[in-house]
Amino acid sequence: MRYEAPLSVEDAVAALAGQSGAHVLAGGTDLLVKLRSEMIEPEVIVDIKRIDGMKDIRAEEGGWRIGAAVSGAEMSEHEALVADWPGVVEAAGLIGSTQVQGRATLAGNLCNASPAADSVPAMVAAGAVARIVGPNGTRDLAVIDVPQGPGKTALEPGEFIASILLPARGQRSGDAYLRFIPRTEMDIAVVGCGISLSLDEEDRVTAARVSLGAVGPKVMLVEKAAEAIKRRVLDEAALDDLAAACSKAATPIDDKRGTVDFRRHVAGVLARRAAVIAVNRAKGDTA
Amino acid sequence: MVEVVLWGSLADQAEGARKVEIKAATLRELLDGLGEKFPGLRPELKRGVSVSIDGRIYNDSWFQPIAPDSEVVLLKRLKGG
Amino acid sequence: MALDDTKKTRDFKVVGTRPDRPDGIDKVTGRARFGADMVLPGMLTGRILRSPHAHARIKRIDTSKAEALSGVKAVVTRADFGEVPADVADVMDNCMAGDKALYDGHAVAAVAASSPAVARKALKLIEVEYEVLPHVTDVDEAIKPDAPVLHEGRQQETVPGGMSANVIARSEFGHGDIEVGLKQADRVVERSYRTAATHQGYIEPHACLATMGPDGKADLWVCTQGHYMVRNTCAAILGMEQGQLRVTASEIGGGFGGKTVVFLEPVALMLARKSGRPVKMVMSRSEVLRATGPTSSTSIDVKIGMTKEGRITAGFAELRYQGGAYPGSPVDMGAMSGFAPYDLENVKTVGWDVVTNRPKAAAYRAPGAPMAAFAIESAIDEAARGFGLDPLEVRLMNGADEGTKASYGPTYPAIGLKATLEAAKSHPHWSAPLGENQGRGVACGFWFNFGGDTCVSLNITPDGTVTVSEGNPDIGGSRASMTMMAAEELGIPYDQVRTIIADTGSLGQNEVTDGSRVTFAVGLATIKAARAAKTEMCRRAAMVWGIDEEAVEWEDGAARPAGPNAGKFPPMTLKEIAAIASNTGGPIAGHHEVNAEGAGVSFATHMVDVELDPDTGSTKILRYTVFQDAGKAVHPSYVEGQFQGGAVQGIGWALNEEYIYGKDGILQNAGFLDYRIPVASDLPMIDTVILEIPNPGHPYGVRGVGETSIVPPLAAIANAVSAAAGVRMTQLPMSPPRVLAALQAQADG
Amino acid sequence: MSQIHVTTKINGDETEFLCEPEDTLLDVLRDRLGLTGTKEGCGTGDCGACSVAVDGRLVCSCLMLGAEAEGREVATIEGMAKGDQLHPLQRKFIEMAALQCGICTPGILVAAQSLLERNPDPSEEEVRYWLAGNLCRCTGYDKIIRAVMETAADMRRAS
Repeated sequence: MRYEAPLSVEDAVAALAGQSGAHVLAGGTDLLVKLRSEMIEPEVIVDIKRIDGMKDIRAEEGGWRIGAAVSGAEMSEHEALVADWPGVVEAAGLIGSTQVQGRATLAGNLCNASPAADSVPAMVAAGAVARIVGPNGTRDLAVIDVPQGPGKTALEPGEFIASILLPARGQRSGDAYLRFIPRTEMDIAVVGCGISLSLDEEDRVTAARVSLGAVGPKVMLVEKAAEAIKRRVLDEAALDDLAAACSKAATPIDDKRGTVDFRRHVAGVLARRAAVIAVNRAKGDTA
Repeated sequence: MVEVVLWGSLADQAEGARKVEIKAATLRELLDGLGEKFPGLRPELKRGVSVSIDGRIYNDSWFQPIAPDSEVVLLKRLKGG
Repeated sequence: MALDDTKKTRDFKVVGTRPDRPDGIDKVTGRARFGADMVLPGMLTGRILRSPHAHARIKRIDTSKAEALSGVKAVVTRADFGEVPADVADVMDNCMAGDKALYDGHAVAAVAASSPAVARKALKLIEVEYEVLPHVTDVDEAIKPDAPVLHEGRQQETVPGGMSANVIARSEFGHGDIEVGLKQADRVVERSYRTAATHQGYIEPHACLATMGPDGKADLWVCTQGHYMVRNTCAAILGMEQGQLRVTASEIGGGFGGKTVVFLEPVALMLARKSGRPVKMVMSRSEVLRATGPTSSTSIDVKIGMTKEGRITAGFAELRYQGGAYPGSPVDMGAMSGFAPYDLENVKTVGWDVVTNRPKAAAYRAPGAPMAAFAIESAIDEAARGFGLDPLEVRLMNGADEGTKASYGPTYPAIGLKATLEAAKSHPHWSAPLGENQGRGVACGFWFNFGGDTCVSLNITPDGTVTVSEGNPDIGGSRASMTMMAAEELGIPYDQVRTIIADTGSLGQNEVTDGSRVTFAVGLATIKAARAAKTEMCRRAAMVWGIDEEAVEWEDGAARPAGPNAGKFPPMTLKEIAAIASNTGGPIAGHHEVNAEGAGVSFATHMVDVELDPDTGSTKILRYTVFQDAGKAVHPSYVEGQFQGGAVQGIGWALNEEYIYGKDGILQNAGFLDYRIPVASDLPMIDTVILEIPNPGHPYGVRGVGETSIVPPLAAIANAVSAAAGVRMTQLPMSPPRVLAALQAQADG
Repeated sequence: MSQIHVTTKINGDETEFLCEPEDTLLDVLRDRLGLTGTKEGCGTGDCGACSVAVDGRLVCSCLMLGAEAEGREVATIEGMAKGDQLHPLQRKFIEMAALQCGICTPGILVAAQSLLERNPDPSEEEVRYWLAGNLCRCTGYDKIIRAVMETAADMRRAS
């Protein structure tokens, strides 16, 4: 195995190119576990942290561009980002321990392509877009389209994610992410739910995106859940419909972390709770 | 003679008696006497037992004295963590 | 053992205070050396190849490619060990599989190589041909007559005919007549309970470093609860004389019973023997979970008869414990201890020891007792609540006391159960208000506590300070306790005594650090060793003063004439006597070697408040209080620490911890990610109340405290969750899916 | 395999080492530099026993390659005391019996120090969540949490 720490995107792409066993290292909190357990035996590991811009959080057209090597802890410490996308930042902040927060990244969480990845439902709800660089140049791909199944991504050989864009959104908008875990910390989500929504002056939902994690082979955007609450004030009846839509959309499995029935039910519970938080945040925007 | 209380399933190996009398002044004499009088007990004695004498538990002290009026209870060999 | 010199009411000067522990600085600065921290020149890395199957015949092992790899210095399989004595045959087989691999993770071969990378590569080059066999991991399945069989010919004479060969033993305890008792009852609660296997979860993986010369002399550095046990077991397996193997105990990073047996050590020694080089072996976390000694999973049926006033008229329990791949689950301990807190006329327990395709269960803190207590204390609680009775009052009404005939046979001397119940009843926790979705539970627990072989050597240095050598690894602060007891007895300051854990070459045989025995048994030996030294120092003073040694007594750190008739001499301090030791006969020491019998049993009552999230089935521990009898708390901070640690391990066992095997018999959660031990944010502070009912078997009244604290929590939490949920929880862990399902079933039905 | 030459600063000292590309920072600290105060409990970032600070940021050294330490500053438990002066957290852990076996203690101290550097007045809940990635199996955390809170109070009074 070789370790390379290129200083430019071009060098990184070159290092990755032509290597079937090449792996990108950003925060490393998944990669090193796989390396250790011999799940992977890379030819080369390409550390992208020394590339210019990878550690940056930059405002871009009213949204935020987050470099691929920005850690969860760095996001949590960025007040303007937290103010705009509290749900995404909180979701990233749920990944692992304080120690893991010092390293783990949005891009890494996404590329690990686990259906239970905490930050991915939040990014999907946010309508985030991944900027991918590779031998054929740069392309943008919606975050929802990056995972293709457990452990599989839409990235071509030699490509890597350079940054993630959290787009601009209007006034009276809010987002939230909640997950269920057996303990209070340190677990993988049994169910996760992200919601991003906007309200009009009468508190009716004008736009909504609802996503679920850990209830299917990949994170899912639940259009029917969003439809269930659009143009409505989120009263009990609307929340019931939201919860029902999420429970219905969930296609989970029984495994060591939870049962099918439990995950279906809790998907609805979390959607309700996340929606209430998101609405409060949306109202807080204009308060 | 010392009266020895056996645990329930041990009685099955001692002709059904829950209480047996053994001539013994020490723990060693007691264990030897039990094996002689009730050969069915030998496998369990070989695996090791603990003995409660007047509420205190003994494992291997052969020469621990036993008074004729002592309360003697055979126990499964105790294991700790 | 003469203990008539016990001073019943004693003013302690050191015992009962809270000095800094002697190993504190080493442990907060990173200097302390644990199992994996040792290195030797020329050291090799040892690694183990493990079975990927739950049950398989090993048809062939070809190690030739691994042996040919550059950097590989030795490869070991079972064939290298040959025949071993019968009493270590199962241990041997567990350390390195013979004809069959009996569980996922069972060791089948090992290598020693020049680097971890080479060792990893070498393991991949070992070819093992398996014939996969049907397997069974569930205790109730393993009992069935058509279950896959692990071993033939191991069933004891105690098992009735016609049962599966996986049923190894049956035992029965109790007195009175259950049927008569049940007839006297106004209500009978009859329930079945199940508990999952859990792991001790010590943070330090097993590790050792072995060397062996061509002359057969060997040294072993190892993290263990008992280096004398390691010596004796390894010597037997390797066909060595015990005296030729010197074992040194490293600092130990937790054990809780899981380090009372060997796993790596005989293999490391064999690799060292074959390679002629030092070999270090360190387990990964996944190896620890797959292939060390978790506790039993259990299936328990209970019947409790109770009058409407709350008197228990009959108590019956049938307990089935699977102990993994070899005989010896702790079911007997469960069957003997479950009803021990109560004074019952009619009580009977039946225990079944069952083998399954899982790693061999090792001891885990009060082995066997927490599961039995979970089932029995749950049933008592259900019966009491069924009559609308106060569960604490019911326990007080039925509680064992001095003179009670225990369910396991003997009559109790002075015991502390009722003191813990009274303390619980008068504690503000018991009367604090509860909110919505909250519930409170109580439960009692019992543990035997042990003594066993113990040696202590206490030496007086020329400058009059004191060193204590003992042979029991210090797992929770025992060096502090020994130092305190030596200082107390000698009448000198705590900081003038230093206690070390001596290697196996320095003392005689010492029983393992287990059974809550160390503060009791090693403490007793330390006190006796100090007394021996005092006697000698009095003799030296008598020589100097020219009086009879009987006329000299020891008080406040100095020899003094025993009375006015003895003569008028100023006291001679320990330092003064030490300074002239060479002139009065030579170095001064005291030592004591004993099979310490007479440990006092211990009781606890735990009280816990929980809050349920009715939408997710999640349980939050709101408040927790431990009431336990310590006999005499030598260092109260570490007594509290034992109470708190045991309670929190119990919380994990009750709520989230479990071994999860797939249908393929493979362990699915071999890591701290999915084997979920409690984290700091899961918990409240754990309040403690120390009761002190002296143990008449110890000079200072000490009882062991380490194990009892894990016995009540499973039941206390189950009782609290059941109260909050309004539905009885009978299966552990009470994980959120299970609690939610129970809530929904109740709502539906 | 070719070894990588790394120049770094460990506990304030310029340090050079050679490591294999797959060596973790934990491997390097323990096996190449003899800094065995940092412990391995799991190797997967789930226990926190290997906690160190890298450029002031708390991380699990088992989840970082040794090669990544190039040009960084690493702080381990061995650098916590200044000469014979223990850090107040170290002192308090001993005083308050906040350790039993001691295997998790270095990681917890490094993590707690990192917390107090950022938040001199943490609530009990903040301490518990900050330390949620540091498993302790002996103490039930009670005395650890109390020791961190008391140290914070002492340090606030002293400053």
